Amino acid sequence: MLYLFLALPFVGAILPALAGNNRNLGASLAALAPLAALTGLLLNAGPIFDGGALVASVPWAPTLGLNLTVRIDGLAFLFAVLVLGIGLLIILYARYYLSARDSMPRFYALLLFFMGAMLGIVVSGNLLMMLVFWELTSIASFLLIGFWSHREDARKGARMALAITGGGGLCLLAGILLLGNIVGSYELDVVLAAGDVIRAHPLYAPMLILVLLGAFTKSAQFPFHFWLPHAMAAPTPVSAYLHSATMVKAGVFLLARLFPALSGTELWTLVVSSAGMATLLIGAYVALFKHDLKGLLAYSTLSHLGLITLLFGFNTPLAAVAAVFHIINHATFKASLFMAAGIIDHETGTRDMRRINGLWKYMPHTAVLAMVAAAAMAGVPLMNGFLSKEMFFAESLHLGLSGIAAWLPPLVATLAGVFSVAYSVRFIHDVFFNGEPIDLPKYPPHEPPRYMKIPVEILVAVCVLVGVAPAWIIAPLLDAAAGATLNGNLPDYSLAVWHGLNLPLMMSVIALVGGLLIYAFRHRLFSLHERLPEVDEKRVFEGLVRMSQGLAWRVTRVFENDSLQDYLRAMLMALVLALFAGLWLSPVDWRLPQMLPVDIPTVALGALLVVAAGVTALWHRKRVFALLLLSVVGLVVSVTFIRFSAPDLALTQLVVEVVTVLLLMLALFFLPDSAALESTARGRVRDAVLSSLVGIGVGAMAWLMMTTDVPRLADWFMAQSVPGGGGTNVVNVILVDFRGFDTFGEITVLAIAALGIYALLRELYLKAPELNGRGRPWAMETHPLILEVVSRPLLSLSLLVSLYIFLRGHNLPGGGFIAGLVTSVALLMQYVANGVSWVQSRIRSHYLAVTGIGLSVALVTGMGSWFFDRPFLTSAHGYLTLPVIGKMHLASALLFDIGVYLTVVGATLLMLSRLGRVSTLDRKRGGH
Amino acid sequence: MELLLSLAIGWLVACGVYLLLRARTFPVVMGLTLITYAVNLFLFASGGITDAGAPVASTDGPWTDPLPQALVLTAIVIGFAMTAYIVILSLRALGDLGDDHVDGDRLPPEDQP
Amino acid sequence: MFAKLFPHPLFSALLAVIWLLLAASYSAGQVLLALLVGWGLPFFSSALWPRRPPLAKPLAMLGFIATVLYDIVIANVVVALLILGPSRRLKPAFVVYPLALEDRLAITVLANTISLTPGTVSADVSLTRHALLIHALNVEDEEELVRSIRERYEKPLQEIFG
Amino acid sequence: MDNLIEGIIVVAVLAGAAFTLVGSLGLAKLPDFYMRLHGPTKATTLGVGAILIASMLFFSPREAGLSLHELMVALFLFITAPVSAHILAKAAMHGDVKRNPKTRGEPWEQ
Amino acid sequence: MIDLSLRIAAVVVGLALLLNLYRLLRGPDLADRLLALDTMYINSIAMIILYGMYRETTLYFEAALLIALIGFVSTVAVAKFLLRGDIIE
Amino acid sequence: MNAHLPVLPVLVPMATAVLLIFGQAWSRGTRRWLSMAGLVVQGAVLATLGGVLAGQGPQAYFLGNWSAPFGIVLVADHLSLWLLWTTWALATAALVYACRGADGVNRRFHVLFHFQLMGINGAFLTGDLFNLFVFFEVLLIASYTLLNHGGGKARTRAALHYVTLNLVGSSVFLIALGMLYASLGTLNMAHLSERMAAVEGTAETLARGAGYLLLLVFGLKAALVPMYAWLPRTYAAASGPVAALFAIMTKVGVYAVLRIFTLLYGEQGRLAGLGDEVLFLVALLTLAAGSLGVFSAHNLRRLSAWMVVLSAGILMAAVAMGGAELLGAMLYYLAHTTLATGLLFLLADRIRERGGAEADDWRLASLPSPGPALGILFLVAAVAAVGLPPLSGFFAKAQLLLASHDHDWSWWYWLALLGSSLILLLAFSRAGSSLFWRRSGQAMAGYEPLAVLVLAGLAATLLVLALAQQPLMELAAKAAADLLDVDAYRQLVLGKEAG
Ligand code: NA
Ligand code: NA
Repeated sequence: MLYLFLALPFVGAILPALAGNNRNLGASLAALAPLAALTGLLLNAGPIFDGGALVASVPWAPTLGLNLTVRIDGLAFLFAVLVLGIGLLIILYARYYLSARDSMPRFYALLLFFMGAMLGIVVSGNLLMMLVFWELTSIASFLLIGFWSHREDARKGARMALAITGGGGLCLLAGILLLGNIVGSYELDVVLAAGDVIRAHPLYAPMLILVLLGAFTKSAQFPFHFWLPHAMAAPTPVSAYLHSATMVKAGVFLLARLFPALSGTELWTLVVSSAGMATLLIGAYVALFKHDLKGLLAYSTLSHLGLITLLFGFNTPLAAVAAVFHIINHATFKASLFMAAGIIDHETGTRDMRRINGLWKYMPHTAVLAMVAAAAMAGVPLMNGFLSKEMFFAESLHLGLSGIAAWLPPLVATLAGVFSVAYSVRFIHDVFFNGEPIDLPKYPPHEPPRYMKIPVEILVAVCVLVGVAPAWIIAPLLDAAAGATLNGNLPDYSLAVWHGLNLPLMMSVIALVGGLLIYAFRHRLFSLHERLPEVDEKRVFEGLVRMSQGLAWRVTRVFENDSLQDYLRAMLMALVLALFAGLWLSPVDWRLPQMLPVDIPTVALGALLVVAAGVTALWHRKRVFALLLLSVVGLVVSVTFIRFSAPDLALTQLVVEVVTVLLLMLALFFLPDSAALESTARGRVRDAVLSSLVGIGVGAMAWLMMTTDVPRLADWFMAQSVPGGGGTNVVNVILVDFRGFDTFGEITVLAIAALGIYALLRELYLKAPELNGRGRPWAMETHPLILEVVSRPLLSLSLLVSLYIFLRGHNLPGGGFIAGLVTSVALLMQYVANGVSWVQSRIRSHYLAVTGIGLSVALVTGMGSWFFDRPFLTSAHGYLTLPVIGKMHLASALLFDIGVYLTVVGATLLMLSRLGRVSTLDRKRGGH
Repeated sequence: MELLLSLAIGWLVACGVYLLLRARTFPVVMGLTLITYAVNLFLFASGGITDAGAPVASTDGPWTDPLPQALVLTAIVIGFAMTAYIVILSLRALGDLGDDHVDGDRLPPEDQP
Repeated sequence: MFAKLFPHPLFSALLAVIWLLLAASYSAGQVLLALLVGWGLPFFSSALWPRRPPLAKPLAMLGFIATVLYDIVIANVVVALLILGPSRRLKPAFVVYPLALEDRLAITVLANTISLTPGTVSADVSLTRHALLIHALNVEDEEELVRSIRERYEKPLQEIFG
Repeated sequence: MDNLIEGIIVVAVLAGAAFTLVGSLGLAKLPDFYMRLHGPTKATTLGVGAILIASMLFFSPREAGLSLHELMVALFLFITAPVSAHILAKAAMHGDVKRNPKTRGEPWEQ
Repeated sequence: MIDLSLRIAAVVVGLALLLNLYRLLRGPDLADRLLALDTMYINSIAMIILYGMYRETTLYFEAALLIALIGFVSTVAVAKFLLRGDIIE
Repeated sequence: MNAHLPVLPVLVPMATAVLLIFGQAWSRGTRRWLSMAGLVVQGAVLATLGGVLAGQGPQAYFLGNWSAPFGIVLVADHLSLWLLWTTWALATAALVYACRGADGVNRRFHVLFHFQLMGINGAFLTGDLFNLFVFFEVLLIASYTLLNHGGGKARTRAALHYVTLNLVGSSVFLIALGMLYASLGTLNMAHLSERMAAVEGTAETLARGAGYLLLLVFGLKAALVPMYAWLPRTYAAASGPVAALFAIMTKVGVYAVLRIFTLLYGEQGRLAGLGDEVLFLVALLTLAAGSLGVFSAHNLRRLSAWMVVLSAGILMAAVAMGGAELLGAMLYYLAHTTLATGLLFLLADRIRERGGAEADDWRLASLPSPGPALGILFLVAAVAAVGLPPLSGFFAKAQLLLASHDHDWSWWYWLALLGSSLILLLAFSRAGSSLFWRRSGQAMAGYEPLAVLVLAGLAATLLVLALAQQPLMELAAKAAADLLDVDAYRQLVLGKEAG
């Protein structure tokens, strides 16, 4: 039931969309949900007025401590009534306020969404849940403030409001998590009962500050107040709703809600009351000087929020009661004032009080309403504002402070009262009297539609009724709310209109008289005020944001500069650090251990390698030459593998190297075959140093690797190769059996690379150079005779070698991969000797399909073992006796190796033949 | 011999890295190739080097650790696929971008937000 | 039919022998495999070797090979001496050799033979295939060089390739 | 018998190595490309051939049966070396490499 | 005896390889360098055969075989590049 | 088939890809259905695997029937499952989105897409370090190719950078592997873990160095400082569905650090806790860099790409701090941020599809507005990304804050998390108000319900993440527990005789 209550506004948000263009229907549909919710709430209010609460709870994320707890006590009830009640009035008001161009369904949907979120805050019985709704109000208010999104001030105002309240929300999140952690629960009941534990906790101070930051930003307390005036870019119903009864009240609601848990320390008093005091004064002062109607109201809102905050800061039960009371009163008179301002704006087309004068003549009804509400705001007796303000004055006197500190609160309170009276008077006098209107966009103004005034009338009636007969009208509600705020420790207080001639009354009188005087001398004050340097917080804020954006952009550009060389350098520097940190931080035994003896031929090989690699690096700009040197390095590496008993590696390295060189040659046809010197000498030295460091690091690690000896898996592989894998070439058995899954991935890589290259070369049109690097034309003969002729028998010979290497692979160096590459090289030779078109026209095989078949063979072979209930890639091998041939050894790994073979052939040829065609196409076109 | 091989590996890496830091695609590819060679040797050396025979179970006597060899084989193949890819990619870059410079800085800088 | 199944019968035989050499085993299984290889490779790659070379006297090939091997060994010593001696005394020359052979394979064999035998490298075949360009390391008399090649190599090749 | 074969092996190995060196020496010292071309294509090929013969003799008694697979390498070399030389010469002529001034005759335009 | 001759031969072939390197670096033309590389391939075949005999194993033989094959292929490819720029056309 | 469940997440995409290779000639529709079917089967596999894991605990799968540490073993535990599901959800959205037409640019899109999944899934499952390298390569080469999907200058340039850096990264990976093998003599992760506990002497030096190098390699994948700068342009250049799928790629790096550093450099031995401080510092710097990037972005692609960097920082810092609770929270965040950034990339792509190549640049106020449907979707994505309720981002952030609060470094982490959230808030509110409000003219042409549906589906997933956070958090907690129970892992992989 309680969840339905909470869900109603959200569900109701969809309803207005059903109304289409029918505005009355739309508004009625919008009103349905809040009306139902309000009715339901009032019907079930009994226990609440008895000091109890309506509670329901289901777990949502217990791990997080997040339960969906709805808990409606007096305070929640009070706010819920405000939210729903004023919300209903706003819906009615907005029906007439919005013009035909504004999307009504969108407006009502957002408004109801906001209403639901606000309702969620006040009825949450779990702090995390409350936080959820808290942030939802930020989002909703962003969307509402930016409702007139075509207006720049609306967009910027919305963003600023979101930035401040969102930022505050983050602090609140942190604060509440800390709070929950201190208490061990986020359930409100538990938290409220744990005040002593909380205040004694070492994390109390940071937690409190974080929570207060959340509350202050939301309630626009100094120094986070500046977003509120700019939020006035919203349509007036939004301002009337958000900035009287709801959004900004969320902050003070939080102060009230957590009052029993958090208050009662000097830190609380200091922070809360100074923020409140500052806001109270600044708001009241600035409000007087605003020429914009809504601006005046916005700053007065600030001031009243400051007042409420200050009251909570007084840290006494009575002050808290006063605060709750003022929350109610402010909601009523401020909502009505905003609506009145909206009516005036609506009817005159402007909100500038320098142009709006003497409206009394044109719209007396509205004027009366506004006057009553303004009187309430000014704290005139018999109005509700008077009562709470009197309580405020009284409390400011009874703080038990001494010395100057004792004087400060009453002084500030009175001063603020003075200004409050002054701007209230200005709101009335400047608008409804003060001569004739000047140059109004809409002239003559007249009374708004009847129904547009009804919400104002209701609210004004409340102001007066409360002001005249507080004990009857408001006492039960206030009792319930204040009682809940104080967690049941409600002090005695009296809600009388007349308390006798006492100091607070004196202060009220001073405020009234002082306010009138100030207003009387307003012109002198205005000119004085205009001479003060004006601080435009909005501009400061936006400038700050823009500046930090520019800074962020510049910093980002420094590192993310699209320079591969810089990216590489950064990475290599990290590499150097990693290598040397490894050497530095652990013990290193640099003693020369027993090593293999060195022989002259190996040294010669080493010399070859060193010189070839070094010269490659030095003369890389002569590219063909560098490529030849690279071949030398490859050759030496292969021979090195042989030198250290790794024939399979040598074979693989050799074939891979030649295919790589072919590839690079193909590429060099298009790439410039020499390049200009680009780097500076300093750059080259820097790179050389970096390279050397990397080289030293890696070399040192290599040295350590070769001089350390740990037990390795080698013995097992050697022992298992024949019995387990059915082959004597252990390397190959590892590849196709023990670690066949690696090979499986490896051929996949090859296949993908081929596919990728195939894709890269599609629609790649490169201009074939017509002259060689030295500016000479190319040779005329495309396919020299002798090469062509020799290539024919060579093909079969090479294929024979390939087959031979394939078949022996399981027992002796070789295997599918090398065989596949040899086959590819043999076929490539045909391309080189005879040309692409000649070969392509004779070989029908589709390399992509060959690749696919290869992968499939490997895959299917691997899955074959499933039929024997063995894991993927389990091999089987055995002996088959055939007539004539005799005993034959068969291993399923051979089948897998065939898959490898086919993949390699398909992939390699796919890459190279495709590339070969790129140039040939261009030459054909160019008619070489 | 271990020292010799370490020096060779370190030198290959150094040369490769130097090439890697050049501004054009071709030396970068060559640098990567040199690094790949060095890494293959490095990985191979992780099993220690011996004068012992090849890891073939039919022959008697000592043998070298076969596992690093199998790993290097896989690494060589993968390295080959990657090298092939980047070679073609540099061609594609040449075709698309009009030159073989590796940096993008010379494109008009994006203006500030 | 036969020609289709065995596009290059002699070559097939050669392949079979090579297979056996490589396998270094002469068991029944290997022989069968060798025959299979000898037949299969030329058969399956026949698309890439479409024309069967016109071999008139295949057996004469053996004699030719013997000659060439002998020349290689003997004359290599000569080249070795030339290399070791002072380079100043060498008299290099480009010599044009007018071809009598017409078959592509025959020309290729001749050119390769010339390259293998000492002192000469066949540097080019004219586009019309009427002449070979030969570079000689040390030649006194070009006519004599042409004549000796004609006698020693081209004539036997003409016989072999009909 | 064994001694004889051993002797032949030793001679073949040394001679092969010597020819190899001579070929490379020719490559290093001869004055122009075309002349250098002669060294490797012949001397070196023969040198490797001799070493292969040594290998055949060496392994035949050690392995089961004749070790003749070295012939395969030789065959490859003898087929390919002249082709390499030929196409290298063509490349050189195309590149207009410097010739020894004493050279008679002209290379062909490529 | 054989052992000694093999060691000597290996040193000699090593020297030959260094001579090849000299020519490779010296040039002056790309054709010279390519020729040097080609010779290097052949010399390394010799080296591998010698090493196999020294170790008394035929396991390295296929490497020699492959060098013969690919040495040729890469020499031809580079030469073709010098001639035509495009090795597969 | 249940016995082979752990290998199926690798084989199913691979089989799909191979089938699609042969299907080059089939109609586009057929290929799409096949591709989708592959994902559906994969989903079924994951569901079954989840059931098995819930019932029987983590599963080891010994490929080739070779016992660890000799053969390769796959280990499917809740951590793997968590990441597999995240990948699957993201991939499904990306694929369905791509099937609206982007897949037509290149016939091999679906092939590569499934190969990409194969690589990612393999990386999440393998229990062998070298095999991890292999799967890294599979996923990398597939990503290189997918990155180029569609072609164009920006993609080519980005690919060149991305590929080069990753090739260097792969080399470093291999070096690290060599050092580990040399120092510990094995490659099986469980076995490595066991031996690492007793490492000393020179082997310790090598193992330490290897640890740092692995950190570097995985840091590159995860785009950590100083190797993050490649990411924004790369991701921004990729086509929409590809960029969306790439949102999981950095998480592979995160996963790798998580798994390897827990197993190898976790609790025991002289190298316990290796790199934690460095990782934390680097993660915070990454977070800062990501925040700056997000703040300075001027189009949705770059904003989303920087989001990826930022979230990598958040994740890695959590990894560095460790602890079961925090890791559980971090996994929840991982799933959330992956899907949220995926949604953002798709949104950016959708806007560009409709409004042209620069349509997501909010400086261009004169362009038409992307319209209300995309506006609402953007709002949802932004709310999730910034970490506002009621979507998953808020709860993820709350979880992270809560779970990290009693760590020594928690103040830094809180500051970083909250600070970055504020920056995200500023950035996203500006982005949204400029893209959807400032451009108030007519809406872009080409409204397409299907696209909205796909995006809405992904957005709904974010809501589901939030609503079902309790069961999800429990699963994430199980994942973290499986990860941290190193003894159980060893026991599972190495069997009883291990010790
Ligand atoms: Na006025
Ligand atoms: Na071509």
